[in-house]
Amino acid sequence: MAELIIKDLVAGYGNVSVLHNVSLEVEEGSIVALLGTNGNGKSTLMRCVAGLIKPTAGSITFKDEGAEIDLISDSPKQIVDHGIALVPEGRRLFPLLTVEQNLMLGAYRKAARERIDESIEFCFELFPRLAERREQKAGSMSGGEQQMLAVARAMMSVPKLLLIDEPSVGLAPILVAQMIEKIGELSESRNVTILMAEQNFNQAIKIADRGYIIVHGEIAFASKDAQDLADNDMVKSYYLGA
Amino acid sequence: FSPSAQAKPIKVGFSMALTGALAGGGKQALEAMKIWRDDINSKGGMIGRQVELVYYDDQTNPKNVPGIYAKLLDVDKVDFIVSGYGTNLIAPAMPVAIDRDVVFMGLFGMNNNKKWKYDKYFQILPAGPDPAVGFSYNWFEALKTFKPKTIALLSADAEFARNLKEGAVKNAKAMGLKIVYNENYPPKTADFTPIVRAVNAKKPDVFYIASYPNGSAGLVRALAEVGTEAKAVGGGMVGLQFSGLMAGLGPNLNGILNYDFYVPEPTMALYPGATELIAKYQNKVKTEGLKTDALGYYLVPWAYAYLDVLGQAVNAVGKIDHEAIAKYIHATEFTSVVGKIKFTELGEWSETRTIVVQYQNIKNNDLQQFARPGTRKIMYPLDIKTGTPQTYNSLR
Amino acid sequence: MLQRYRFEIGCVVALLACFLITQVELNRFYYFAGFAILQYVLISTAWNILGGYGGYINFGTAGFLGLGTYVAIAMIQWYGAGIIEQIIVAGALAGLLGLGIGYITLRLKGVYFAIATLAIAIVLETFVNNWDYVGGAAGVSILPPRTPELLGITIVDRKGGGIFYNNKEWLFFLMGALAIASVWIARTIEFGKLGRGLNAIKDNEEAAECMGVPTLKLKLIATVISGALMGVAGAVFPSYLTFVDPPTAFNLEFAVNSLAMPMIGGTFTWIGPVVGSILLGTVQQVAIVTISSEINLLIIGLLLVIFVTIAPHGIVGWFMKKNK
Amino acid sequence: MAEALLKVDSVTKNFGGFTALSEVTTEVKAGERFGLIGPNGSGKTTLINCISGTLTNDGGSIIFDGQDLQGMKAHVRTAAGITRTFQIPRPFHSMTIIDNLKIPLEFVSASGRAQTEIRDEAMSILETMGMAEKADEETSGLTQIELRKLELARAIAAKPKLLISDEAMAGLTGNEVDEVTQILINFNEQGMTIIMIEHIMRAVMQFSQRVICLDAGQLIAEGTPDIIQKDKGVERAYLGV
Amino acid sequence: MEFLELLINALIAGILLGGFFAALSIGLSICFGLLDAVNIAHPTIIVGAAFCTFLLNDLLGIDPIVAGLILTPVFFLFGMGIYSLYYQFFERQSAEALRGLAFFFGLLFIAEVVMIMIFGVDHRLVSAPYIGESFTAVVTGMTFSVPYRLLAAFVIAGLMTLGISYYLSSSYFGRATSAVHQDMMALSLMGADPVMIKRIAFALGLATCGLAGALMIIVIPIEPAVGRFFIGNVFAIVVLGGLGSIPGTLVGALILGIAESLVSTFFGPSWAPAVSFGILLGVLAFKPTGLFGTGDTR
Ligand SMILES: Nc1ncnc2c1ncn2[C@@H]1O[C@H](COP(=O)(O)OP(=O)(O)OP(=O)(O)O)[C@@H](O)[C@H]1O
Ligand SMILES: Nc1ncnc2c1ncn2[C@@H]1O[C@H](COP(=O)(O)OP(=O)(O)OP(=O)(O)O)[C@@H](O)[C@H]1O
Ligand SMILES: [Mg+2]
Ligand SMILES: [Mg+2]
Repeated sequence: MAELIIKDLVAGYGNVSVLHNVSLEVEEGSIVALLGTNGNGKSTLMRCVAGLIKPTAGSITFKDEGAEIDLISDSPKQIVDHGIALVPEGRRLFPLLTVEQNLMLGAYRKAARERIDESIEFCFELFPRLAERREQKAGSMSGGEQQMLAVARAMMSVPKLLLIDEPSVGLAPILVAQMIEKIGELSESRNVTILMAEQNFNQAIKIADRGYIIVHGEIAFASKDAQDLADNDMVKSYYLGA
Repeated sequence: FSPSAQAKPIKVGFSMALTGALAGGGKQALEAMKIWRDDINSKGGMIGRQVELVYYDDQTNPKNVPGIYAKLLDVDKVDFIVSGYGTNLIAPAMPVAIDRDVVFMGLFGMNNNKKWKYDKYFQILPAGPDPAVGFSYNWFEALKTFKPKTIALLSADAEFARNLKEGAVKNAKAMGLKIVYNENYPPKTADFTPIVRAVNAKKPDVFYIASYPNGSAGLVRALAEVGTEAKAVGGGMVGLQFSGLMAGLGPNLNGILNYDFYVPEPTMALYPGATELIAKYQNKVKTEGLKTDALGYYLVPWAYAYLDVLGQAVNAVGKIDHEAIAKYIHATEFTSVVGKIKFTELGEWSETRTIVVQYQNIKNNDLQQFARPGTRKIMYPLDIKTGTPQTYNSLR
Repeated sequence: MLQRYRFEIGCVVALLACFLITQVELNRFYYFAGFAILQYVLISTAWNILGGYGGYINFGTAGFLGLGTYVAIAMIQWYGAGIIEQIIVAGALAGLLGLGIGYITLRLKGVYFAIATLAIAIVLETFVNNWDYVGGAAGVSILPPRTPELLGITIVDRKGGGIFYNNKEWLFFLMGALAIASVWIARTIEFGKLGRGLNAIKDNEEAAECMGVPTLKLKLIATVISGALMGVAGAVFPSYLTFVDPPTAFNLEFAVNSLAMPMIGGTFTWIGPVVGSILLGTVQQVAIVTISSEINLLIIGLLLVIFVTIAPHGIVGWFMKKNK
Repeated sequence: MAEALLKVDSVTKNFGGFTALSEVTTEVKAGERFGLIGPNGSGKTTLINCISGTLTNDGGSIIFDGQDLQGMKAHVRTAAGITRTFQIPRPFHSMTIIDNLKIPLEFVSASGRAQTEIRDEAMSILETMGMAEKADEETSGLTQIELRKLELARAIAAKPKLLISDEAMAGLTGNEVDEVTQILINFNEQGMTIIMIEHIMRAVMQFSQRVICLDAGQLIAEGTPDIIQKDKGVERAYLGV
Repeated sequence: MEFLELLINALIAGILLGGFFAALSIGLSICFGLLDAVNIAHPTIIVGAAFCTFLLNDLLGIDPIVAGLILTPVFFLFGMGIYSLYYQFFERQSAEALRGLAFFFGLLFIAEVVMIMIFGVDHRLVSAPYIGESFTAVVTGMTFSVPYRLLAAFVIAGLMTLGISYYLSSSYFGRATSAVHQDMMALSLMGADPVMIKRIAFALGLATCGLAGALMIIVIPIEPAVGRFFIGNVFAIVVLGGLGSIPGTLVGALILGIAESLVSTFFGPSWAPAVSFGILLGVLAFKPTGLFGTGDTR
């Protein structure tokens, strides 16, 4: 059971600051959607949590089974070891490794290694296409297949907190629905806490408990619940083509 | 003339292989040359002036040589130039020397002057007027005791070795030998057993090898491992004279019949002063902790000699007059640590004096056994022989 | 107007300078050192056309150079050809080799291409080793003509009357002219369609092809030009050295320097290889006659390491970044 | 009715033992806005790879503008009028944005023209994309949507008769999708035939005059957006319920 | 009969020689094939290990192969150090692997000079009871001889290849190693420290130099520059086998070894390099990523 608390986060690239005083919370076992048009800092926020970018100010706290862990000073490896996994933007698979090898690498962290067989089975169940293609090189898979593999690979580390950056990009409509559903299932069956950046609002809203809208690196709106989010004017104008 | 001009030292300039493939020889030669400098200076120098050596590392790369000699002559203003070590490092210096019309002493060059026909070039390699042929002439003389009919020839794919082999082919033909195998191996060859087997398949009576250190060691071992029925094996194997290889190969050397220039056999007394020179060199290596060949038989006397000839000639002429010095060298028979030297028109030796040795009685890998008589017995020339050739197999 | 032709004027000035240097009797050492450096300007400029602009790393520089050298030798052996003929034919044949290599290796990328070019150099060296007409492994010595002529004009005559007093001055001038010509060619390519096309290939070959860049054709042209220039650099060698054997003509040093010099200078523009080869070449030439021991090699080694670490985009890149 | 600009006839493509395309036959008419949909891995990208020449088809033929494309290299096809964008953007990263556009201009559409003209041309394309102020920037600082736009702009610079856009809108928000769709429609109005591959139904259906749907390498439906949306097979394989 | 005897002997010699080549190339296959470090100094580092073997043998009388084993951990640590430098000064700033070539050329020169200063330029050999001896078998009138020193090279190279390729294909570390050059960022998201992975893998590559050096001085006489002889061969072998494939490297080495031996036996050794590198070109012409290449064309 895990919880993520971000306070007054400031981060950027080089001299360019992208996030300004972002505060956000993901409660135990919930699915929180992160919305916002392109280039507003959703991915940057996720990278901060995963330790890929060092924030210049603010705090990131991960609560797990009573322990409170400050993530700011941790390396990506340590963060993964705490049980946090990121499905990065652009998938970032290992193109020359097979599907199976990619999955195995997902289970690199010590705690995940013991459960590797179980995890693989779970992933293949989640995405049967991956089972069919277990020997294919990840790089030669179609765009959507790669997206499935990226999510599956993150699941292999048996995360307590899963950060997903745009899970439905490039997926066929039928799969978008399925993918979102699976993420919902994941949260339930494996008790994973999820922070998800997603452009497909209609789908995201189906599983999200809550949501934030980020505009120009600031939290423009934090919703209490899903309905609250759907009623927001910004959401209407960005996503619903109002 | 003023006394201060008198005191100005005479500079002798050269390029030498201090790094790269021939550095082993080059460093050994350099030490010998320094001994000569100290010797002559202690005897009052050249025409009363002290001698100074000016030298640069040519990295065993001919490309660097013209620039070095230009620098020596024009910037350092040396009075004499002598060559670096080996044919292909002498060659690029030739045009510079000719251009400046100065005496040019060479060290271990082969036919460098054949095309230029320059009258001020002289070189030290005791292989006679036609060095390629002269180099192996004695080897063929020595193995006449075996009454061979067929021969196999192998050489490294490199300048010196190929020339040696070409000379050997001529000698073999002159002796009426039938050539059953004639190939070259690339210098980078790591394993020689296939070559030795291929040679054995031709069943030659004798096996002439012109090789470089890597190949020499590889072939000696491959011969020990695969064996051969050839009665005489060797001839032009460079490197077997070096301390490191001799000690490393040890008993595997037994039976090899090879060329040499100087060995510690009692009959070598005809080279006056060589024993002392070598003792001096060995002592120098020890006391100064030099990382050069510990024994120094191969190059030390010769590197000493090519400067010695120059020194004697300059002193005899009495002034720095290249024309006169060259004339003097042409006309004179010199005596140095390598015995008597007389030069031909083209500056080669007028007679061949390579010696043929056979490795015998080597028991272990101790280096010092090679500093004593008995491990490299002289088979030829006959006037200094200390043993008679035996078949390769009889010594295994 | 002057602004526009600044580079061309620079070339002419450089050429004149080369000529004037041969007319004042300098220490001869400078001609030899200068020759070696100019030869490297030519070689690394040639290398950079394919390696810097197109991103295809040629590891077989020695192969092209060696070919040029041995074509020249064969022509001398055959009918005593003059040096200009040697240069033209060697350049043409090395260009042809480039075309052949281009075809053989057209599917290869990155290090596979680099190693394939290395392999070709080794194969060529093996052939030369076994080709006795040009001396084979035993090497061959060349007697340069006493008074070479060009179109009936005596070029070199030590007694006066010729344009140059001595062969080395003539060779220095010739190498200078060739180096300047190669830089001019490289710059023309860089600012032309060919250069931009090669750049696109370097960035993403498949995308370039889809944007209408005839990738194969451009690669072949670049390989041919680059190879031909290297062949030209090799052709002058026999006259310079008067004795050539395969290890000299196919020396590893060429592969190292032709790659290190542009990298030190900067591979993305014509001036990079020029700066790199003048710098490293000068250091090498000076080191030979000053330090002159194994420390020599140590300094070159340290220089390489230091330069690639301090200026990962070469000296030119480093300056451009500073000026920004 | 307009002439068929592109005829795809029984095109087949295998990867090892796997058949990515099996006997796909279709036609695209000149000036048409053509949609290509299908589930992930159904062979859409593979098909346009075969059309644009980055892959060679194992069977069947592709005829463009009356010309058989068999054996024709990709760059020749570009010159003949087919240009595509890449699903994952592949900018020329060492060049500025405007230089990226100059490549197709110089090699295809404005070949032989003066540099200043080429630059003007490139600028005007960037303007229509709303990227003019970034012309001299490096590509490394671009956001996803900008990269997508650059990908499109570069393709358009080749002045193709047929433009194939492979998921140019993936990951964009609703407004951005509309923006890109509008850009494509504008170019179509200038006479460019366009094949759009997209998973965003709203865009495909709004944009296309005719749509085909692939499934497992086979053509399963063809028709107007309305017909396609109602097609049972398409619904089962692609749209879901 | 005689022909058959020659042929079989040539094949045996080729396989053994291939083993020797493999020992020289395995480490490079890791550093270059998997990590993209164009370590052109690899053969020279092996020469360094060979000199150390010489010292241990000469001063303490330690058997060369035992010396090689002793040197393995030493070279592992050395590899850690070198990689730290490479990373600190080079890799961290620039992604272009081929630029690293200049770095490694520098390293090659520096290593050579250090060896010249410590050991001098003379050739060195070691002695051991099995050097210069061979195992001889007479089968149906044909004599086959197997030199022990080459047999040692073959056996050790085989064990090294098996060990390393098993380790890399079955361990988590191994999988991470084969992924690290593809996407370092993604690897850190898997909870592996890519720099650490690279450092250890690089060190593993250099650790092989310990034994390879021992084998080298058993097989050939060494001097500081002798590493240059093998640059062409080792890179050809790694590329022939396919980047990233350790078993491919062994196969590549065996092919070149057998080719060299057959050519030496039947056509004259002079042509061996042309044939070996001709084979490489031929293979690349048909399979641009080498025999067992993973399909990328870095
Ligand atoms: N590596 C980088 N270097 C410099 N700037 C960057 C980098 N990555 C992102 N940016 C900038 O940071 C800002 C926020 O980017 P980020 O990727 O976090 O946005 P996002 O909300 O995830 O957008 P999208 O929906 O496109 O993924 C953008 O303006 C972008 O240009
Ligand atoms: N080089 C290859 N080797 C093996 N299989 C391949 C290769 N390229 C593509 N495939 C397979 O062919 C099928 C079709 O791929 P393609 O990329 O055409 O799909 P797509 O329709 O574009 O899907 P998406 O909508 O996800 O992009 C996929 O299953 C893919 O894994
Ligand atoms: Mg993002
Ligand atoms: Mg696709």
